[in-house]
Amino acid sequence: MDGGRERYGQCTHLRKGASPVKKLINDPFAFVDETIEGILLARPDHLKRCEGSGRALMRADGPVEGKVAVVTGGGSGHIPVFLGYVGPGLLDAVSIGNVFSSPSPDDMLAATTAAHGGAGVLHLYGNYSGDVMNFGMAAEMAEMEGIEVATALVRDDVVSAPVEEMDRRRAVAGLFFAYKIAGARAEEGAGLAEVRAAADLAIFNTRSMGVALTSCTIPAAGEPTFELGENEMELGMGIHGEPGLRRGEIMPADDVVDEMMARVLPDLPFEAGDEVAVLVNGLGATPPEELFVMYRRVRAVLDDAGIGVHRAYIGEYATSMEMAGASVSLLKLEGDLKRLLDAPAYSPFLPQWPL
Amino acid sequence: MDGGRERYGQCTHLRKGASPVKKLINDPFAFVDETIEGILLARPDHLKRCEGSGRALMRADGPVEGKVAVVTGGGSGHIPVFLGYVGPGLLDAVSIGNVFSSPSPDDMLAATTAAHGGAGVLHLYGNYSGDVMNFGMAAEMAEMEGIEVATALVRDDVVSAPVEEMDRRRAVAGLFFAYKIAGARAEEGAGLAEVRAAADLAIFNTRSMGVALTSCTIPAAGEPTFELGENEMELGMGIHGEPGLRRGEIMPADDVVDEMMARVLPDLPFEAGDEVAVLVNGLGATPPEELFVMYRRVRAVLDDAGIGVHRAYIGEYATSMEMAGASVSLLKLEGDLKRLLDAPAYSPFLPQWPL
Amino acid sequence: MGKLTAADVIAFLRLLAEEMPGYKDELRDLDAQMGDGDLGITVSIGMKAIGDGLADLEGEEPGVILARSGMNFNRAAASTFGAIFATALMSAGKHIGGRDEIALDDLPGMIEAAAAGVSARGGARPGEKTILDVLLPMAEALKREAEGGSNLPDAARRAHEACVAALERTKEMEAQHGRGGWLKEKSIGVPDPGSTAICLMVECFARSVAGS
Amino acid sequence: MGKLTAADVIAFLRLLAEEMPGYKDELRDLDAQMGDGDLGITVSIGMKAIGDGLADLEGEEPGVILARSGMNFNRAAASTFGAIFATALMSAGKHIGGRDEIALDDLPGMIEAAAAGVSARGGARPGEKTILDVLLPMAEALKREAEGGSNLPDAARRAHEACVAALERTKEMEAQHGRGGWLKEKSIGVPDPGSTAICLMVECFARSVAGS
Ligand SMILES: Nc1ncnc2c1ncn2[C@@H]1O[C@H](COP(=O)(O)OP(=O)(O)O)[C@@H](O)[C@H]1O
Ligand SMILES: Nc1ncnc2c1ncn2[C@@H]1O[C@H](COP(=O)(O)OP(=O)(O)O)[C@@H](O)[C@H]1O
Ligand SMILES: [Mg+2]
Ligand SMILES: [Mg+2]
Ligand SMILES: [Mg+2]
Ligand SMILES: [Mg+2]
Repeated sequence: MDGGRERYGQCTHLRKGASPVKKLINDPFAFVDETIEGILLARPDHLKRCEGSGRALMRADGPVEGKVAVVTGGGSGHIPVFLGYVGPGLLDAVSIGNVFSSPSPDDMLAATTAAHGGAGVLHLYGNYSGDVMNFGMAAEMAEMEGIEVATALVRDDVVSAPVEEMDRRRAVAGLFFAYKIAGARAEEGAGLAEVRAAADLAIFNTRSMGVALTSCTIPAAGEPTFELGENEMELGMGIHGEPGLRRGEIMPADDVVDEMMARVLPDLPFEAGDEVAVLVNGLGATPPEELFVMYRRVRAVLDDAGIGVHRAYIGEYATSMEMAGASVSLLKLEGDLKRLLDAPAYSPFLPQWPL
Repeated sequence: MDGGRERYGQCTHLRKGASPVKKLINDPFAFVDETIEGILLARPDHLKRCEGSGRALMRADGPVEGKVAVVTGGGSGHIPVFLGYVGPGLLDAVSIGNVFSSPSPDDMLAATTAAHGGAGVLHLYGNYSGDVMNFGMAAEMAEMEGIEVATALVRDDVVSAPVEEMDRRRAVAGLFFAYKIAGARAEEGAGLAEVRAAADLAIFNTRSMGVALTSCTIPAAGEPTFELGENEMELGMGIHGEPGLRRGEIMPADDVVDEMMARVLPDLPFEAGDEVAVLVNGLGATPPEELFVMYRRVRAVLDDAGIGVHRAYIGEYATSMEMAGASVSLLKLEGDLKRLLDAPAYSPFLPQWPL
Repeated sequence: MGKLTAADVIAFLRLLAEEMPGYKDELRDLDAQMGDGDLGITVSIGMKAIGDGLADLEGEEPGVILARSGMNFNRAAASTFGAIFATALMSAGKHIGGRDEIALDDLPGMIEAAAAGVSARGGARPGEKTILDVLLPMAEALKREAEGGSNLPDAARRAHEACVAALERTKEMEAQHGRGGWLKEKSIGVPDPGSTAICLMVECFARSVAGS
Repeated sequence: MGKLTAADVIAFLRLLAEEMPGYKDELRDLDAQMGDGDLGITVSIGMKAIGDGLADLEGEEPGVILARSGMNFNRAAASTFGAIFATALMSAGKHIGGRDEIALDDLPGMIEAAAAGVSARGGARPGEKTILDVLLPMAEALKREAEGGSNLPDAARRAHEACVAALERTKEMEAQHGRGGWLKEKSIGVPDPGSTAICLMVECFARSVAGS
């Protein structure tokens, strides 16, 4: 319980010019491990460490014999992405990188082998090259150990590449829909190929777009990743501060939603008669009230387009540290997707309602 | 779908000197009503309007015949406080004021009469004089209409007055514990006096303290309520920006928690052998990761003190718009409190885990 | 104007609805020093609501106009001040009952009734930095004027002067109620925001009856 | 120093561990212009991990030292660059197999093997603003030196010069991979951050063999 003052030397650097970033942390380099420690203390009935890694967590009741395991991973700083989606009806294990950085192949391998219940493992994660390459190494190693691995990459951010180049798109909050669907299909007892197919169907039917009002700061970097002017916002920004569509003066919420919907709807396209699930996601510093103000407008646009809403998820589902802003994701409920979305799922981070 | 630009004229004032406040809103004076509209669109199976008021909501399946109704109310800007706690096993109805302002007695009366299931109504809310006076008027009117009303005031913030003057203390995130306990007792079929007694027992056994790193801004006021220096924090600040214990340079998370616990523990006092529920609450802009870092330290302090933890709630349970900061609340699980805390409760805002 | 008719009361309330929103920023800044800064919005929204409600009150007696206006204020801008101010207007209205006109002789009793109502609602006593600390000195001043045989315009001016002097004295007081109550000794030096609002209203009252 | 022994390889890696963290801010700022700004931390943490891992590698062959150091880097600082850099070191190490010494003649083949491994791992081709765009020109330069009968210190200096020139040319390229890939034409004008890191390492290499 000592050493606080000394460690704190490092926090005072968390500023750049007139943009101080104040954080309730200790040593920025211990940030991820202290977060994991806190989570394991808070949720011992729900999560446990994977053998052989300090940076991999799994369902406390896992591995589940005979079930396909769904395993994810990625950088820290996005809670509830990723570890908040580990649980019954959701993911089996997760590997955890530094803030906004890929986990190591060792940690991915630890998550994969620990969660493996004998029926194969789906690696389901966002399309970021660091994750792709490191999961690629982990999959090779797992296969050498005799574990069958399939992969599905979430690519929901419509502004990150044109639809013809969907392979280059990155993942944002749409990760949640892919997790929910793949987790439900695995829980039903489907085989690896079927679980992958369900994940791919969810991925193909999910489209998202975000808006950022302020930057976020990686604790160990000590400075905001980018700067937005006093009165600026950036439409289409990614969840690590990746460049978006355009910067401009901040607009009323309704206009922001209109511009997002004008990009998201034609991209799939979502059409009259479709039924969708909606996710209005807060990036971290945006009050819940504002997300409901936005949802109001999303509904008005969908009503106008003749598109029905089966479920609405509104809250923080994929954050970017203390970034202010929000994203809107739509999932078109094709085929089995409605049944799988409605299936029970349990995590202390996920209020699935009605249950 | 027009008028955005025009309404927006009012958002551009949301700044003060070098502290711009960027919000995803439309007309700041329509903010509360648009939030309610969004919530009703998102949760039609869960919430509905109370007859005769645009600012009162209730359980969609209410009034529940023969059950004591638990009714709350208060200013907007704190979601999930207050309307996020309406639901089975929780509250029956809520009246909604402007941001950080009391609802009107008319709205409180509408919530009271609509939720009344014939077994009386408990008015359960935070000890703020505006709410107290207006609920007082509403209770007088309800009693004139033949509804039996009892009142319990949440007063958990230890720095707002010395323990000898507990009647002067204000409410912060400890509201959640009072709602959970009173809601569970009412759901069990207890009478009005018993429900009030359960609420009072929860209130008496709850102690909280907060820390703010940045201000919040009331949309209609257009400027931050207070200013904190670049490197400052305020220990003990209330959830509307009420003055706290002291301002000082920002400290490492562990030191902040230590100072909070040093004030909270002796206040009841919480002692070796006690069992508690812990709530680490984010005020709005603080990333979930930081709350877990804090919880880690809370547990270390409680372990040292020989105090056991029955449940931990970690997340945003009572926000202050986009304020950065957090609070820690402890509930000592005396008497029936453990059973009542563990009872099922359902709201899209409350992941009660395990269910 | 020897006595105030319903039309005079409406004219006074209309003047409040027009003038008081202009003090929004001043009252916000004052209240922000004492807690949460909502008083500017409260007074501005509440007074507009009083103005909007006046059309429905044509033909009513002065007491009803005052009481209903208090309720209109608090419905639109519920808050500590809203409840207190509504209680004050309702108590004053109740004091004169169904009478058609208000005489200077009625005013001290009305203000005393308002103060008693406020005290019953919020539990405050004199010296605790609330609107009681301007209401009571104002009632005193009006009583002296009425007993001395003054006229309404002069009495209103004196009432305002008493109010301003009393407001100055609230600076030295330590707040005990509302959000200011958590500040305790730190509240010393700042005039009570609610009393400031009352003072500004009394100034409007003096202007409103000055022409008579 | 006609050939590099295991001790020379360790000395070179130790120099990287000491020097490269000093470029943390420079690499961060460069990478922030191209996406997320993590490269400074990645290189700094990864290089420290290489340094910490060297003690365990005493007695191993040069190829094993390189491969294991790549894995140590990426274990501590996994990322796009971590995976790419680990792949490069593993491929280069595999190329020389269990041999005890590395001759100048081996170097072009090792760098080509590294480039081939990187290309297989990440799917990049020359001209797409990745480390391939410095690795391949560097392999060319080393080949020329080896064929021309140069010595190690001179060859290393030439390799570094080729690297710097190639880095300059990455400015004109449009990024296709990693986070920079989302910037497309906006990435033009900035030198590739990963290639900048490689250049700095090659400078260390040149310094490390200069004394010989
Ligand atoms: N108990 C009370 N009795 C009389 N007046 C009060 C009382 N509490 C507060 N006031 C008045 O209300 C003013 C503050 O009103 P307001 O800003 O609405 O309340 P809050 O302090 O709850 O934010 C104070 O300046 C004071 O004049
Ligand atoms: N597919 C690839 N092949 C080779 N090098 C790559 C590739 N993708 C990225 N790089 C290199 O990695 C650098 C960026 O590394 P890093 O910051 O870790 O990745 P990210 O762009 O994911 O944040 C780039 O500057 C580039 O030199
Ligand atoms: Mg948040
Ligand atoms: Mg938030
Ligand atoms: Mg106030
Ligand atoms: Mg990068």
